[in-house]
Amino acid sequence: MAKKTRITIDEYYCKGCGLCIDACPKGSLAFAERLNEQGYHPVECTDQEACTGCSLCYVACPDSAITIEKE
Amino acid sequence: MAKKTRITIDEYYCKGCGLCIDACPKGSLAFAERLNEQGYHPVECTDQEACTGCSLCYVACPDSAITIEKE
Amino acid sequence: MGDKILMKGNEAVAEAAIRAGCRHYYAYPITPQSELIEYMARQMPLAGGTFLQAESEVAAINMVLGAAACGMRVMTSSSSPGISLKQEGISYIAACRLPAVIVNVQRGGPGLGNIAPMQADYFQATRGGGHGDYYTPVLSPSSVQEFADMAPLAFEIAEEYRTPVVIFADGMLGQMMEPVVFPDSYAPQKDPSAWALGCKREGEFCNHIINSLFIDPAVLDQKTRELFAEYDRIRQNEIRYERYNLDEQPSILVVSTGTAARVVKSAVDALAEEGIKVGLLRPITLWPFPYQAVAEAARGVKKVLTVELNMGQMEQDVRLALAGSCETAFVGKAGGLVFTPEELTEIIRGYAS
Amino acid sequence: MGDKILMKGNEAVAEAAIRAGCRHYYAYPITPQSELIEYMARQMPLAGGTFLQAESEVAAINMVLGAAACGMRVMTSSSSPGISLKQEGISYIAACRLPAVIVNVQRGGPGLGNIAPMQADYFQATRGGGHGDYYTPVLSPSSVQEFADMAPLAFEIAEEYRTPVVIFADGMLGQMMEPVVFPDSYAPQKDPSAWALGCKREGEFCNHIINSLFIDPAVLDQKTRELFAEYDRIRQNEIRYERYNLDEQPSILVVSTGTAARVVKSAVDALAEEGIKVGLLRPITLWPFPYQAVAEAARGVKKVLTVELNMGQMEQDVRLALAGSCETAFVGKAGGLVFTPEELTEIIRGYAS
Amino acid sequence: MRIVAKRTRGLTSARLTYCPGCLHGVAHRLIGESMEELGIIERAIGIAPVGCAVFAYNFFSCDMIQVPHGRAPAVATGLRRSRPDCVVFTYQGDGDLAAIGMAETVHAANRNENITVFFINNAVYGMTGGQMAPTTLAGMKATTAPYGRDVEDTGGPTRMCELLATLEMPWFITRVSLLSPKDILKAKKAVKKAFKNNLDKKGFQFVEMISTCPTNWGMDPLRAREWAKQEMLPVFPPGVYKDRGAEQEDAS
Amino acid sequence: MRIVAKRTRGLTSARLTYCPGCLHGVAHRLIGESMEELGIIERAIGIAPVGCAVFAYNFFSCDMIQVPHGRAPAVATGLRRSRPDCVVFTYQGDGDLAAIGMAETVHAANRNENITVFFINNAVYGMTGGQMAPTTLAGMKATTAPYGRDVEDTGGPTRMCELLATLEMPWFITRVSLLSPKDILKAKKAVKKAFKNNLDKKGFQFVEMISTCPTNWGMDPLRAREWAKQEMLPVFPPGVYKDRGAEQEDAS
Amino acid sequence: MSTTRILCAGFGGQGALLIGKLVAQAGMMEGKHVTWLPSYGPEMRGGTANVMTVVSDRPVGSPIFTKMDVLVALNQPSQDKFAPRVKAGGLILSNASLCTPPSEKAQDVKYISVPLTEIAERIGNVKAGNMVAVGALVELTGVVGPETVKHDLTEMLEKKNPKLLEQNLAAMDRGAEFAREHQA
Amino acid sequence: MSTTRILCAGFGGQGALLIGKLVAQAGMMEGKHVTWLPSYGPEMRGGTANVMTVVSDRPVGSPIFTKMDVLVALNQPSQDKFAPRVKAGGLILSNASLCTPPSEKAQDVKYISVPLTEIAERIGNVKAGNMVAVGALVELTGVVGPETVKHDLTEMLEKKNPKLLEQNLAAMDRGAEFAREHQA
Ligand SMILES: Cc1ncc(C[n+]2csc(CCOP(=O)(O)OP(=O)(O)O)c2C)c(N)n1
Ligand SMILES: Cc1ncc(C[n+]2csc(CCOP(=O)(O)OP(=O)(O)O)c2C)c(N)n1
Ligand code: SF4
Ligand code: SF4
Ligand code: SF4
Ligand code: SF4
Ligand code: SF4
Ligand code: SF4
Ligand SMILES: [Mg+2]
Ligand SMILES: [Mg+2]
Repeated sequence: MAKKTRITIDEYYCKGCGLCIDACPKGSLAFAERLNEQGYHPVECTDQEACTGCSLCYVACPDSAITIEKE
Repeated sequence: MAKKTRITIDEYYCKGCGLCIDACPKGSLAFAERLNEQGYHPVECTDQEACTGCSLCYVACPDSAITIEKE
Repeated sequence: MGDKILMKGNEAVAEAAIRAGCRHYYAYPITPQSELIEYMARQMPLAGGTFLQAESEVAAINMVLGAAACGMRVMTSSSSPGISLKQEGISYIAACRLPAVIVNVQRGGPGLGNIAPMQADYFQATRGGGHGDYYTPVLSPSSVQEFADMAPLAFEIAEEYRTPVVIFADGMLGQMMEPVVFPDSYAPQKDPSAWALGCKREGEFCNHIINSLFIDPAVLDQKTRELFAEYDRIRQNEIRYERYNLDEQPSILVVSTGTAARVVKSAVDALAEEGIKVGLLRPITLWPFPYQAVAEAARGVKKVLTVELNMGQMEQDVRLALAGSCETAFVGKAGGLVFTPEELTEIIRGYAS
Repeated sequence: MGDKILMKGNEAVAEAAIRAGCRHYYAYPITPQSELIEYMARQMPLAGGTFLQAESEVAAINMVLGAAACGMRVMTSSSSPGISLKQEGISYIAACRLPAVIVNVQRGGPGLGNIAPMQADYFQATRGGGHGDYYTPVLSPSSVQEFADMAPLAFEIAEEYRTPVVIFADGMLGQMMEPVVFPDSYAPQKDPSAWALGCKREGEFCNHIINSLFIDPAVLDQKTRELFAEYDRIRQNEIRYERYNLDEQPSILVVSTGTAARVVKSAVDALAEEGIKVGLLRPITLWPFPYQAVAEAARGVKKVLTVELNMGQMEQDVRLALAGSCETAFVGKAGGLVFTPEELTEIIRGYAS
Repeated sequence: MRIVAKRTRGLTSARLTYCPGCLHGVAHRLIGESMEELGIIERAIGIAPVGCAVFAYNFFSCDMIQVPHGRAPAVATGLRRSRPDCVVFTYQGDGDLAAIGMAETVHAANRNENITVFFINNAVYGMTGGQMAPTTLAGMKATTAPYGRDVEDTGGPTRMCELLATLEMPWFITRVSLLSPKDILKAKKAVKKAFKNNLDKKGFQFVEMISTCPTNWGMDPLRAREWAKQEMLPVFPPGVYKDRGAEQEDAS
Repeated sequence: MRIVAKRTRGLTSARLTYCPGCLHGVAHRLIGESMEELGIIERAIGIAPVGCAVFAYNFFSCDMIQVPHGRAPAVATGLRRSRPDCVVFTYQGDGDLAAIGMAETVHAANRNENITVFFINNAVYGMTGGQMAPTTLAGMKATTAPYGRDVEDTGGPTRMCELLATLEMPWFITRVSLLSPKDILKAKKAVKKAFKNNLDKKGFQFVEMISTCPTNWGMDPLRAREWAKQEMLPVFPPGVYKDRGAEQEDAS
Repeated sequence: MSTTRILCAGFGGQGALLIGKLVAQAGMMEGKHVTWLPSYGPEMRGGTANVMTVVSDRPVGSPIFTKMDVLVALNQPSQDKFAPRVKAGGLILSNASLCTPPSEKAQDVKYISVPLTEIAERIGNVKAGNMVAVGALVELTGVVGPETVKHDLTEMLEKKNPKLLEQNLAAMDRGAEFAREHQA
Repeated sequence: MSTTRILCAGFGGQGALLIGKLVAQAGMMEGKHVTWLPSYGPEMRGGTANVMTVVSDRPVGSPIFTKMDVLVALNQPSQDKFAPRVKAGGLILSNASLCTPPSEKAQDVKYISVPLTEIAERIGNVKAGNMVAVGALVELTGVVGPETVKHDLTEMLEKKNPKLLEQNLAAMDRGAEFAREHQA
């Protein structure tokens, strides 16, 4: 059974640059439809299950918007 | 018979630094006893005969005080 | 006269300079002046002139020194902190008696401040912010058209008196668009060959020397007095100002320049509609300052208000002009705040009643 | 009190600064200030302080900014062209509300000028030669003793009001020797730990930030008004001047400062012997200027003469002080020429008769 | 659940003012993380330049000072000589460090001042709207090089690591890339090493970071990264240009 | 009798203001001679720095301008772009060029400005009375380094040729010595070549000349020269550091 | 004395500045006095851009104003920030695609919500939303004639990009139509 | 009111500045007001150096003066330049080794020519010529007491260089003797 991980993207910080989406080897991330208060489409995790907690999204994110937790 | 040369030191420019004396392979140059109007002992040619016109004194002189003529 | 063109002040003054024959421009980017350097970057090469982005404001003003020494029509521009860095160079250019034009698109200060429009470099501009005894003519535009027109004017004054000239603009004048018309022709450059570098002819006895070092105080004193004789000539010929609503005796005289004066005009108009007579004297040359014009305009008024976008600088010149002959007050905003016409109307109304 | 020591002004002010606790000094050589930097080079290491010859005046003033931001007693010195280069930095230090001491051993200007004593940086010093709304207190010594005494005074003022302070000397004061006595003790430094950098403690919530950028004009306006409130306090507490021969009603009032004022004193004495009563008001703080003291001293006199070693700068402050209440005249020399007592005696006699 | 990655305490909670995808943010994070990991947040003093990073005083949680354009190394000199117990760093753009600040940079390096310089090279003046920088590539367009940079007229891209490495004194000079997660992980090591060297009072540390400016390059963040990989890295090759620590080890 | 050597027409008849035995005078003569020989006195514009050579505007017989301390390369940029038909040269001391003028020097070199820079390295601030220069040697005393230059604190002697040679664009960078008649004859060739290259519009020419300052070193002129040979030449080795002309020849 | 003060605001990239410029340009062509003043500087980074435009019968004093006759709000933050500053009798033209109508409406202020993005999409150029706004603005205020704006647009784009010109002109027309039909 | 203005001038290296300094120092020790102001700067390069010293009963106004009571001229150019500026009743003390007496002597000015170099050579230190001048100067003017100068010299040199001290004191004495014997 896969280790459980949780990834959270803080919409307050996210600017929808997409660098995390590019970084994710699992394709777990995608833009949300809505705009956040800054006028950007924030990123959401569309597949928490697939996420391995590898942290590459965190590494890529210029706005330190991502938190990754593991069990 | 040696070729004739004439070396002139313009006392107006000479600051008695002695670099020409050092440069002269023939030992033809020496300080004068007197002071010039700037307060320096100007250099004189003490041995025009020995001078070969090699121009090393001219090359060494920082104050462009030396003229060398040849026949 | 050409067509009206809607242009930013920063671009209009650059275009006007090129049309007036400026072919050398050196500057360093800074907000809110950057459209000026960018316009020059695009257009100067097309005009066959030299555009160079210098490595700093210090380098830029010294490149100007070089081009001016060759008798070129040369300009630089910057904004407040960058102008501070140019002070040593400006002092040299003034001392060397060279014509050059320096545009200051002022921002908020002191320090890094901000990029909002301000008039807080008044003292620096009018009292020779660099070291030593010198002044520079200072032209203060109040619209994009006037900003543009001051480029040729600045070159003419610079060349006539062999002095650097400062155009004293601000972020608002630089950034805003207004209609501009460019004249069809410009005064030709004064021939600099009697003193400029690079003009020595084969066999000519005398080389040209540009220098500001005069080790003997008596000589430097003499040179300074010659410089100040030119300043007297400038005072005689070049003082410029606008009188607005001054034909009938006003109860209040406002003295204000540049961007601030625009807002004052709106207030003056509004008060006129209320039947309150307020006149405006707008200095266009800040140095030489129109002392006499201010004193004359102040005759019979209740109070003279100086309105500035700073904490009070030109108001000293106003007091010097009046020499106690009239009560004065200062109305200012700092930090890059600009008065609204409504605010100013209310303030002036307060003094009028 | 220690013994009398015969010292150059440049060295005396350096020694006094060290005694007063200055432990950081950054500067760049320039005549006629170099003995100051050289003295610091020798003595500062012995006092356990930091001496560093910066790569330029621009670098030096920014090193001062760094040390001041850490709450150190820090000084720099230069002469006119070098002071021009420091203007951006001084504007920042003022805007950041940091204490620092800047010594200007003035020389002849504008441009490279010469190295003779002059007072032509008066406008620059008193009108915040850099960009934006700010002033710096300016202390003007007239003897080597006073020059030395101004080092501790400058630090005290700098720290009390968190502002850069300028000591406005000149080549003569820097180069001449006079007897100096140093006091036995000096006022301790004001604790800077509430704002200085490097004072953050483990777990402390707030970091210290030194900054002059206030992008919102309303905030910069507010900051500027806070700064000017301090200036009001300085005006209230720190105005200094000397009254000489003013107890009996003089017929002529001379206003003069620094080196020029020394010569004036000789002339005043000489004229007193002839029975001509001339008084001297010597501003010691040039900013804030003793407007009121000048106005009071001018009561009942025939004429107010301003004597300066320049083409007329402080004379504007004198006219501002008098606001037309008295006739004025300006007597100056440019280029680094210094009046002889005889000359000046004759000139003043001319006005008295 | 245990947190394995989250916003570092070395940064404040303020939202960064950089454009979306601008790698200034990555550089910030690396610095913040390194300060946190080395436990120096309380004894670090950072310098915000003039440039897009001008607001950095709001972003790093250590003590901060904002200084005149280009003069950060001079201010850092004053800071570190005042507080030798603190770790002083500057954060500078290419305009700031290599144009107006060239003299201050070279001389602080030559004095081996005990400071860390983070140099964000994005080949452009970001803040002021895309003017040419000393590091702008040959032929690259900028608002003040509208016809592309002509190196015959305005010079070639300034390579600061190469230039500074000719000096004898500076301790550690390196160039890293921020253009991929892998590069970023490497960059992190350099940042941390630079701080560590300052803690050990080794002297001048210079970490150039190849970054992007999506806004002024007119590219989206991903394309900007790709472009930089292709165009900038060959001109500005990552690597260690000087490491007196390693030299000493080699010698021993 | 025919004259084989006499004061060059490239110099005016004014007495030089340098101290006895100061090699500034030799540098002047080489420049004056080269201008005369190349026939460019009428089209040369020289720049006098701030330094002992500040009065150089009285000494060279071409057009001259005296400029702010350290800014000669910037002024030269303005001059040469205004008068591309002229040959523009600067004459600068080590304080002028390598301390306050570092940024202007590096950037003019990087732009390959078509100017010749004569750099007189005497390891000291001569004019102002013997303060430390960027080129002051390790341990050497100066009025602002009274206990000898501590390179750990104030940095090592700046080697400008080495530093500038890292740049791609500058054309010709060389260091020569003025310390013996033989060296002077070599130096002359470099001076002339540099001028020649400018005539050919090749770009930036940099001729560093190792000189002396008998006065501030406290030595007589001969001892100063010997000292410089022993102490300065090893730190500042003469040689050609960059010669794009030769590179091109090599390549062809 | 007829003076119209117009503030256009939106996210960077939505083209707020161009709306103001087209109005100012047209005003100038019609012989009016005009000023156009953008917000500028680092606030731009990721934030909102706005521009103040004044069109008047007489010389314009201050180009800066705090209260305006017309607000064109291309996004919610702009509407939130500036709506309270619209004068009585004034107009708010908002981007229906990104703004919800204010909960408290000012008494004397007209509010019209135009689906800029949708209309632009229908025309085939999603970026022409600002041109839709220009059409509506000109229609509702009459501050300048639509033909003048179109003339200017034609001069600007005719040669460079005829396709874009066509789209822009259509966008203006659709905006005007919408405004006519939905006048508050 | 007693004020003495002394100008000492010579080639750089002849020690003119030190003459002034010793007088000023002694004046200070005797409770007088003193100033000492050297010429400085690039004129020094190879040129002449001079120093203006004032010793007075009351605070000194200007330390600069154009006319002087005493001129110490260590070389010909200095004598040529400054001799015309010596006041009536004043004194010129010149270096016989390097100066020829002026052809036109001012009426009321004492002129004494001291063979400084020769005397110094005889003492065994050719560089002590300036000390010979100090001795003569103090003897002829009484501006300060010779003992005060000697006291200062002793403090300065006693530890650092006793041999030099001895020579300097001897030089002063010989200078004073010569002056006494050759008073004009
Ligand atoms: C003295 C001075 N000159 C110019 C400026 C304007 N200015 C602000 S930032 C900047 C350049 C920024 O470019 P860079 O250093 O590369 O930083 P980036 O924004 O690209 O990160 C300039 C020229 C200024 N504030 N002060
Ligand atoms: C802005 C400025 N700073 C400082 C000075 C003072 N200054 C004059 S010459 C000089 C240094 C000269 O040294 P260098 O360049 O090595 O020339 P050298 O005299 O040795 O030939 C300095 C610092 C000045 N005139 N202007
Ligand atoms: S932690 Fe790794 S797998 Fe999970 S979302 Fe981030 S990049 Fe994708
Ligand atoms: S990298 Fe960060 S800012 Fe960019 S889209 Fe992902 S979470 Fe948002
Ligand atoms: S020319 Fe040669 S031989 Fe003659 S004096 Fe000069 S150095 Fe001596
Ligand atoms: S080298 Fe020249 S200046 Fe020196 S002593 Fe000889 S002639 Fe005189
Ligand atoms: S302008 Fe460029 S460097 Fe600046 S924040 Fe935006 S993307 Fe980053
Ligand atoms: S001080 Fe030194 S460099 Fe200057 S002229 Fe004298 S010897 Fe030459
Ligand atoms: Mg950049
Ligand atoms: Mg030197």
